[in-house]
Amino acid sequence: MAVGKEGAILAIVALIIGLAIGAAAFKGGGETVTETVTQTVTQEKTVTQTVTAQGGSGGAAPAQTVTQTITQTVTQTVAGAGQGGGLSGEIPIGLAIAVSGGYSVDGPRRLNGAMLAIEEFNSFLEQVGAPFRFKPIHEDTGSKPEGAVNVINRFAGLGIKVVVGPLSTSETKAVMPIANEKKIVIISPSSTGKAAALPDDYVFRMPPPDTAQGPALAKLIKGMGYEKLVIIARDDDYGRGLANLVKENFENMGGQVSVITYQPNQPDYANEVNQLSTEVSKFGADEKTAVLIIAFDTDGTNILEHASRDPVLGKVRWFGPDSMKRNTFLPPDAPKEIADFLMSVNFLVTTPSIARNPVTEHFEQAYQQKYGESPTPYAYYAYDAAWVAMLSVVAAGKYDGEAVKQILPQVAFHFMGATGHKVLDKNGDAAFAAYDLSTVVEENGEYKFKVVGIIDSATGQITWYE
Amino acid sequence: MPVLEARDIVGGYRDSVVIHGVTITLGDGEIVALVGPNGSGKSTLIKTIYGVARLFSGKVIFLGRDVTALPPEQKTREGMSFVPQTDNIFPDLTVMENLEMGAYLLDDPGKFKERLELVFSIFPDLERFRDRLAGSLSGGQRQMLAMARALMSEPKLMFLDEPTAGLAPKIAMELLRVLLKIRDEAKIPMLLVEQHAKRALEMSDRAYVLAGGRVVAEGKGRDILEREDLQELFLGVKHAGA
Amino acid sequence: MAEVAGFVLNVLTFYGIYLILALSFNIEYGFAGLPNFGKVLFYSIGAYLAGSMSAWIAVTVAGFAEGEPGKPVYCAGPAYTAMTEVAKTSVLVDIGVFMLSLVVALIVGAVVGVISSYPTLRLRGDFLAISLLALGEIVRIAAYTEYWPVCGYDGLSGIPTPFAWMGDAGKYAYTALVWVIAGGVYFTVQRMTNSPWGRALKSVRDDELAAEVYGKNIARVKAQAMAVGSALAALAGVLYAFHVGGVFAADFIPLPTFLVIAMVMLGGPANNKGVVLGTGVIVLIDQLLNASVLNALGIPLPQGFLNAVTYLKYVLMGVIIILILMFRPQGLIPEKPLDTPIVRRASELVSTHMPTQQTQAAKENTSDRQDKRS
Amino acid sequence: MRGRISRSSSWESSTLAREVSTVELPWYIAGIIRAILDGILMGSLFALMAVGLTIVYRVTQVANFAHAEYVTYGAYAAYVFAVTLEFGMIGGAVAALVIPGILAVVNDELVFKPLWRRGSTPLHFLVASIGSGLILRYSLLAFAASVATEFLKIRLPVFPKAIYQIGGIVPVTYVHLLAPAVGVAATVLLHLLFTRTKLGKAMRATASNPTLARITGINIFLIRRVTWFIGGALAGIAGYIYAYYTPANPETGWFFLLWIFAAAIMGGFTFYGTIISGILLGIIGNVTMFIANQTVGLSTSYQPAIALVVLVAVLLWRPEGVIRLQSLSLRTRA
Repeated sequence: MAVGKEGAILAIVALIIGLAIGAAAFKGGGETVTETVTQTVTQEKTVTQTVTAQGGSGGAAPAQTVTQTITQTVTQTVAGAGQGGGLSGEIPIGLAIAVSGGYSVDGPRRLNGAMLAIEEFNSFLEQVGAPFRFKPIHEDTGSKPEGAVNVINRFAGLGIKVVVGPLSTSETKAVMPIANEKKIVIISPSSTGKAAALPDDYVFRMPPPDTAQGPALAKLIKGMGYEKLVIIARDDDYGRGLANLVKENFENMGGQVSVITYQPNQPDYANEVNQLSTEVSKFGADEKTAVLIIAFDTDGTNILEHASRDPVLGKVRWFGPDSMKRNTFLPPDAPKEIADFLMSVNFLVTTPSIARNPVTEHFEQAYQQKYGESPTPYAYYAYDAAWVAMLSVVAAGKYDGEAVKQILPQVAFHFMGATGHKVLDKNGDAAFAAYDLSTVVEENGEYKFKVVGIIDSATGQITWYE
Repeated sequence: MPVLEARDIVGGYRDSVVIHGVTITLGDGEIVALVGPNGSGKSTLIKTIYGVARLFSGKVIFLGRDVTALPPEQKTREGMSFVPQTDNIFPDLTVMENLEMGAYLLDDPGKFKERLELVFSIFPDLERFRDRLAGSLSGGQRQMLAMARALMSEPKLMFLDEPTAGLAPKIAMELLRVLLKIRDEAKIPMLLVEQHAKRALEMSDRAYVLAGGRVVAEGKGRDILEREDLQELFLGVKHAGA
Repeated sequence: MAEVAGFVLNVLTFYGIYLILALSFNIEYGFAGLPNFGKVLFYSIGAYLAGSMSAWIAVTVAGFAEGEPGKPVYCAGPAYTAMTEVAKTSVLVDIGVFMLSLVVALIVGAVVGVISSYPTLRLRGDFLAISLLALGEIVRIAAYTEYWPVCGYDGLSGIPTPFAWMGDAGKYAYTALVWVIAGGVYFTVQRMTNSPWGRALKSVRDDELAAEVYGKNIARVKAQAMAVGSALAALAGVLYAFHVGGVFAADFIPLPTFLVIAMVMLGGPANNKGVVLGTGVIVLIDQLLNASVLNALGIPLPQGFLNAVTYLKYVLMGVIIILILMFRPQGLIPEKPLDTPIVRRASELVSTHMPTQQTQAAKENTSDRQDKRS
Repeated sequence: MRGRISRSSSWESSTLAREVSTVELPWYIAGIIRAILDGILMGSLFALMAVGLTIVYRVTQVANFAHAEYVTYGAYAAYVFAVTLEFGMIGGAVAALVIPGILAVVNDELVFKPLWRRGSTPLHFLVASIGSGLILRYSLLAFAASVATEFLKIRLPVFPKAIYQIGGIVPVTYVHLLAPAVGVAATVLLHLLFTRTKLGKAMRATASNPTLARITGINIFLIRRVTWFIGGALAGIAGYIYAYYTPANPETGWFFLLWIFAAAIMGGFTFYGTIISGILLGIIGNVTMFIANQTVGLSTSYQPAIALVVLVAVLLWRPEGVIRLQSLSLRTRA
């Protein structure tokens, strides 16, 4: 309710002005400017509608900041590029994004998001006749920390200074020292874990950290009347970190928690599900017990699959964090039975709430047009991460890790992306506090996640949309 | 026409030559013995002829056909049969199955029955043990089974590599008597490598004496037995220089 | 803007590390005929030791104490900041930790090598290879599951190089150091294998029975070979940990062992020069065939190929292994036959005295079924 | 649009649309039953996979590290035929038998037979099989990564729902029945082959004494081909069943490799020994894991280590195997 219709329109206007100035400053000539402006204006209607429909679901920063910021960003950007900086030729942007392993389904979609951003930026650069282009250099990390470290080491050897990725917290934490040591700016589009939250380093993260999500989940589950909670989580920095946060908060509120951690990258989780079922039985499979699953693609599908045929696990309600809102658990990627199971246990996931804005609309359209499907939640963040990366390089005026690191928080502060406004906290993480609550619904035989509510992580206040 | 003619055989293993140009022949219905001290190359010679060991040069003619280049399984197809010194049965198969494998190349079931009857008549013990695992047989029984197996394929020539090695003298003698029986009843000529020279020479029609991979003497078994210059060899007191 | 220099530096460092590893495998497999397919176990021991020790010492010196409950304190994210601080400010601690890791890894590697030589007495050939490979996997699974020593799945990251205090020049210094050590190892191994001890290894490999007859204590020779090989592998593991800046249990799946096998097979078992060549080829393939490297070096390749290139790399390794076995099992640079008076005499003795019934039979079996060396 | 949501419209409510019935079995009994059931399933698959390894090893002396890849290729062959080409699940089963079978034969013809001809040692076979395994596994991964990304993870269509619930708690799916059924069928068929047919006896003869088999005139090249085909086909059908149970990926087989070896080694590379060892390993692995987890809190990720410990222990203390059933051929090597 914070941002009304007025605010939204204001934001759009600000964006248009910003883009226009930016385009002009890139010496693109009159044609380009007109084109950009027209495009954005067309989007205006749609956007306004959406925002209204959602009733301004909250979480967005005050509109006024937005107005200022975008203008500023572009001005800065322009200043950097205008000086000519040291930028010319091909500027590599490393993409340490996993497309196999735990992210084998969602990873490629996030990669697409980042690629789309680079493509857009390059066509923009071309229009304005800039003497440089960004060159995406991708390598698969295999969703594993050791893979990410190898990739970053190779990137370092190749002189890459700005990297979008890696995705998971384990990977991000693992590359953090190397990034600091070798002065490589890391912008993770999806790491949220507590373990990678450190002040004054080269690692930036687009989504809000789990230090907000953990309490939010605990408050959500407790607030809905559950007394006992069984958590099954990946035994990595993300899963265990979030599980511990939830456990701590849930127990502080007087609840009872049992945590099962499992090694990621196992072929089968029959044993773990057996353990889960056992823990639930011990608590009593009733309306006072809930399950929280913290998993990725491959492991998550496998666990849900085993769980879907387990009568005990079907008797309790299931919750999940941001990592569980993935199309990979829904048809056609997964069997219908898994989606049915998720529906039958009223599966509820939290995802950082996105303040919808014109960029969101633009991204969704462009993504749909290019890849023939709608983007998954973290593809938005990948898109934003790539934009912030490139804007920062341009703003710094030189391809230098230290300079980019210095200016990045500024650029981010003045940036409005597909996921909304990026204000980074002292750890270089997006500061944010509201989480959308989504559940699985079936519409005309098509399964999808639908946002049904929102929770404020600070107050624990839940708002249902229906 | 001799049944087997092996000319100027040079053979051995991998890169080492053990047999340095040996010629032997074998006539119809003959038992020919190869004798000589340890390491003289007796076993290697028949293995080379059969194609189990490496043939460097020479020629093998069997019933008028040049079979030099044929691999062992082809030689078996041609009508030769080989009883190795060790590992000469299929220990994990029953006695009956061993015999079936011996007759692997016989397609006619009638013929199989015929051979089986012949074999059981020569080795009556085997019929009693037909369902036992070959691996559980005693040493002598194993040798009998090995010979029986070789007989099953209707061979026109049999190679026997030290069939009596490691057997008690009594059993060894009995086995050798069976050989004579095979020759007489089944009319199969045999090339026999025998450690115990005296026994071999006594029972064979002809013999070759090998030392250091060469033939040092040949002739009728009894004649050789009486040659004094060869006594030393058979007693194994001293190795012939090689 | 791609820097070829950085890439070359990376290749050189890995070359040095893998060379030590390959030489150690050569001692065991090439010279002593012990197929230590658990190579990665000893390699990982070095890495675990170096990682956990240096992290623990640095964290202790820095006075950092706020870890995650149930995990070693150095596993916590902020720990590495403390470590880096110490490394950058205290030269003594930085280099001291590295030296200490080297020494401890050598000792522990040798001890574990001796213990692991037990299977070599009971088994040979393919079964020995499988059992050692399985041992390596057991240790890997344990290290992967437990937080000690290297923080489980997440791994231990942020080990400062011994030249962290030198700033940017540190990476050059480290590569140089790796090569000084690799060079030292090469010459030592060369001398050892050309000594009577080397001949003892070969005699055990070629004919255990004969070696025993001639007074060699088979168990001891094997244990020595495993001890030297394992100590060197642990040394390589230490260098690896400091180069990568982290230790991850998941890195020690059997794949690195397979690479080492390919290196030795390709170069020539029991020939150290061959191993140098083989290692170079395999490391170059391994480092060059990566999507990012090919892309950054500006080699025009279709996106599909770039996506698949990491995997095609291993396909290529497989092809190399098979082709070399088929067409040149002695390797690119074959083993040189020993030709010293002692050896000649020994082989004469063996050939004149040994052709008894037994060896003859053994020899025939050899040619029929399997080589003694297996 | 609203219809579906209204069914469970109250997101804030803590009760589920599902009926809540009382739990009838104590948790530990349920846990053990579940562990045994899954153990039988996986054990049957291990047995199917390991039997192929055993007979190939017995006949050709190849300790085949590429054997696990036939499992993967079985799953993928079935997927291509049953799902992509729409030949149905029977078509998929046939493909899962034939394609890995042919693959194994080709593998032998191209790699192991030439090596055998030039007198390579079993260790060289092993190294070559590692090479073959790398080629098979990573070419599939390369294909999946570049050409057909849907190949990164595949599953066969009929989802294994619970068809029966033991005590209302422990789910039994059709795969839990299918796997042992196929295992038993394969065992019976192989038993008949080995004891009733000349070909099967010749295979046993070759396994028992290859040199003599050759001298006897057995066509060992035919025997080799048949052996490899059977080995590949059995692994393939195991992969096929596995892909019903849970999604397969290009590395599925590799995960099972050491389990397969453990089963074969525990069975002393004997036919029945391997089958029984495979099933036992599956059950023991799961049950031990459950008990150790519940009593001393041992992490479930140690499960693969159970197989490895068994493998190493058997090799060191009883290299000839623990469960050896000598009466039916395929005895351990001398």
